[in-house]
Amino acid sequence: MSSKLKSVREAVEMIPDGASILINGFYQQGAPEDIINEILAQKKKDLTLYNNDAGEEFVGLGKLIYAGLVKKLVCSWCGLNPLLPKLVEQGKIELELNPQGTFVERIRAGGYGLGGILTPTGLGTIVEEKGWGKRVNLGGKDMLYHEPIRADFCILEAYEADWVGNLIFRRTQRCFGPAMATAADVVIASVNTPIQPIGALEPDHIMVPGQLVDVLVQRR
Amino acid sequence: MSSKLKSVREAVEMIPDGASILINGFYQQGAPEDIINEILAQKKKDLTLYNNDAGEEFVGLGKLIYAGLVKKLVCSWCGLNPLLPKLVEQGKIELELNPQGTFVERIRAGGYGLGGILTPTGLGTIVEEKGWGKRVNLGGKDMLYHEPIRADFCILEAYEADWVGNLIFRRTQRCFGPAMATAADVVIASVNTPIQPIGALEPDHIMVPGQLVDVLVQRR
Amino acid sequence: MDVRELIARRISREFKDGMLVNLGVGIPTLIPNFLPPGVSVWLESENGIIGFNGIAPKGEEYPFFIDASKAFTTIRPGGCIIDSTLSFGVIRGGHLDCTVLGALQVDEEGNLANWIVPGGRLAGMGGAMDLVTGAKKVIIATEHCSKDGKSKILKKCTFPLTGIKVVDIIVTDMAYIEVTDKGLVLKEVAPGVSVQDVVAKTEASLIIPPNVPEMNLN
Amino acid sequence: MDVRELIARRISREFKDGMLVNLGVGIPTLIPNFLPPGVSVWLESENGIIGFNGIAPKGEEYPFFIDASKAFTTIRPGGCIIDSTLSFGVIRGGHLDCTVLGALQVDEEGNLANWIVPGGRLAGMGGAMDLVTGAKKVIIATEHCSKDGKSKILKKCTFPLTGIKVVDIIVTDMAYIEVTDKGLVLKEVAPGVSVQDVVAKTEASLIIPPNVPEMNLN
Repeated sequence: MSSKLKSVREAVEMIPDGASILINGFYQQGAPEDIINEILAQKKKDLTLYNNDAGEEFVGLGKLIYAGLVKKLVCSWCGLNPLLPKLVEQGKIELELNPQGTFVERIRAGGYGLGGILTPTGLGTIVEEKGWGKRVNLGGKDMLYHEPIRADFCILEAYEADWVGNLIFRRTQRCFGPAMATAADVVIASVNTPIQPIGALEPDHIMVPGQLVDVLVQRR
Repeated sequence: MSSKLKSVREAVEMIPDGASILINGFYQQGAPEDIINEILAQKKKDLTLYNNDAGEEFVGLGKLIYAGLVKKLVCSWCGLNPLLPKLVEQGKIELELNPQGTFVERIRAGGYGLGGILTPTGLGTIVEEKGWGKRVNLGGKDMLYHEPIRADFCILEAYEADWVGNLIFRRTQRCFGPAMATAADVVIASVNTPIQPIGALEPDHIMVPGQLVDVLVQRR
Repeated sequence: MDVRELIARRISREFKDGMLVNLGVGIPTLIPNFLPPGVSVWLESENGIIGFNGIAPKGEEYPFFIDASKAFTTIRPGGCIIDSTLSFGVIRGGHLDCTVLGALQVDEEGNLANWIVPGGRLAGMGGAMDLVTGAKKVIIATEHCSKDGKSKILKKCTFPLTGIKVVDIIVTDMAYIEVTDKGLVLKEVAPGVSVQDVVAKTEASLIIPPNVPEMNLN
Repeated sequence: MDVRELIARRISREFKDGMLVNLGVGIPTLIPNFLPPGVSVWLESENGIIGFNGIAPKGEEYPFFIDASKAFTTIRPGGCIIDSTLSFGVIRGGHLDCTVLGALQVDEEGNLANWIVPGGRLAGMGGAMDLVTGAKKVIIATEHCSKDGKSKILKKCTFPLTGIKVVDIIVTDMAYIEVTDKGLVLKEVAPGVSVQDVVAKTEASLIIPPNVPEMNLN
């Protein structure tokens, strides 16, 4: 088995302009700040990003938005990024808002090979009005249908990993990580602690199977 | 907080005739043999059961089927229960077969408040022919729509628990447990090891939040 | 008594020991301070905590542990961590006994608008739409009128909605109102407030039972 | 060479180091015995194991650890346990590099029937429908003909289907056949078997390239 370890520079060099990227994180937690900084440094352009929020001017994916690198963002909340609404008004960025539960379930559906999701959340709201979700009647109930989400890349932070790529998160670092890691062609994990020998992690405690993880970056 | 601990007799006394029950287990693993034996002893009738398989004559829910206590069974496989096909032929039991991935995903949808599932699995097969799944075209793709599954009760085995009801499984005991525990009005767990003080379990390792668990039975 | 404390105190009386609840920002976060002796609830945080325990003491912040308001937090013994899919499974699947949220507007049908003011700054709905759709009981904690004195309890919401027919209870600095199939029922008034005061300050029609007691805040 | 070993040996040459694979009962379970040096694969078991390690040695059976064939098993260092939702997420979501399954019938369109004989004993499809729908590569390991000498490779399956247009490769004791948009292509023959032999024993039409080499089994 060849090593999955790359430098953060090498890892980000894999990402082309125009890529779609799932970024774990609730605020900055779970988000790989080192990878985001490198995307900024390498000026990757025309990105489509999926993240729960929109970061802040100097925090998380907010930096990429402020730098004009983002073409489209799907998120549930953007209250700490005052520039975003202006960019939306100016037509410089496309914004799709998803209820948070819808957002994560769509990503999981993409990763789990399901044909989309059916949820009562958002019926009769902007989610339906804007056509982000489509009203269907199945099983005698009105629901919103949303297509699954898949992306070219997923970037996330993990507390522990082994050389297989198995990941373990700590506390609320977990959030969207287990779902997102299933839904991208290439999964890049930035690992907080030294990568461990194969067999060091308890099999019952692993939160993302290493077979789903393509690249490990050792966090400094 | 009042105690969730009951004897297996008390726990099973909560289950009325005609109840629907999710039973964890892949073969007998993860299945609470003590609770199943007590259901047999108390002769609960007209049960609707959801389990991956159909047990065997002297193993798991097979015992309930052989005793004539089961009205309907939804499962993915019944190869070790030779009586079941005969009962189906005689019209004494209703059998619905679901692909295993469809089966667990429907249960999760029930527990997670989703409107059902959309899967490519089973298109053009008996699953569609029998009307167990319904062909729909959404997002430009043909899929099978299945309604969510919820039940009155869920019974399962867990390796560890605390007095809150938090559960931890070991190895393949886990299987359908985390999904099933979300999808029933009353969740009863039979616990292999002595129930632990509150705070004894590591919060990152808990696999079913105790707030979803109603009754703990101490396995003897 | 401070208006916010009054509302939080009244709502705290709705909680039973062991409930799993999600509290929105603002007034709802005050509620745990006023729970009666012997009543403790499990606080759920959308980012995947069951049983979070308020803000972490200075110096004890753990870098991988925040609540949904971005504050470093701690966990109560017996609490657990879940991922976002299960967090919203718990919310949407009816496992949450109660959610308490603020409102911009709420109306006679139990419709709620609480995530955006038309022309106001765009923020997104976050988890609010799932919470009001899925929780067993949706309680609105709000001042009865907006800062410019207009009733927040309307015949029909005019702002973009968070959910349709989702609200069960509205608790304000003036009244405790129940949403029923027949309309809004005035169940209690705040101390020193008359039924007439409430009616005068409410745009929505209110059903007034023969006896409308004063809120019990103890 | 034993027929079953021949089929398993040929299929083992399809595996690359580090692949995640799911092997059905029967012939497929023999494949790991024949992997070339330096090639090891992660075996997935539907009940939630990635990296199971064959049957547990006598006396080392752990009561909470079986594979999908009900045998007590162990885990390879670096393996992990997942629940059934993720197990089938991995399967259906295209994360499985390959699945190898037996067949009752397989046809020119890549349709597969492998879960029930009409009038035969009812068993259920288990995880097979998800496996053939989701795996990146579906390889059928089967004897070329049934016990009564009839071809299992047909113009059109007549038994209840497991999946529609799902099969990529068919490996039998006579041939290695690829399923393409244009039909079944005979890519290799077993040692000592001629192209004519294969055609004679196959009901389906076969596309025969100018050069059909013998299987490499080493």
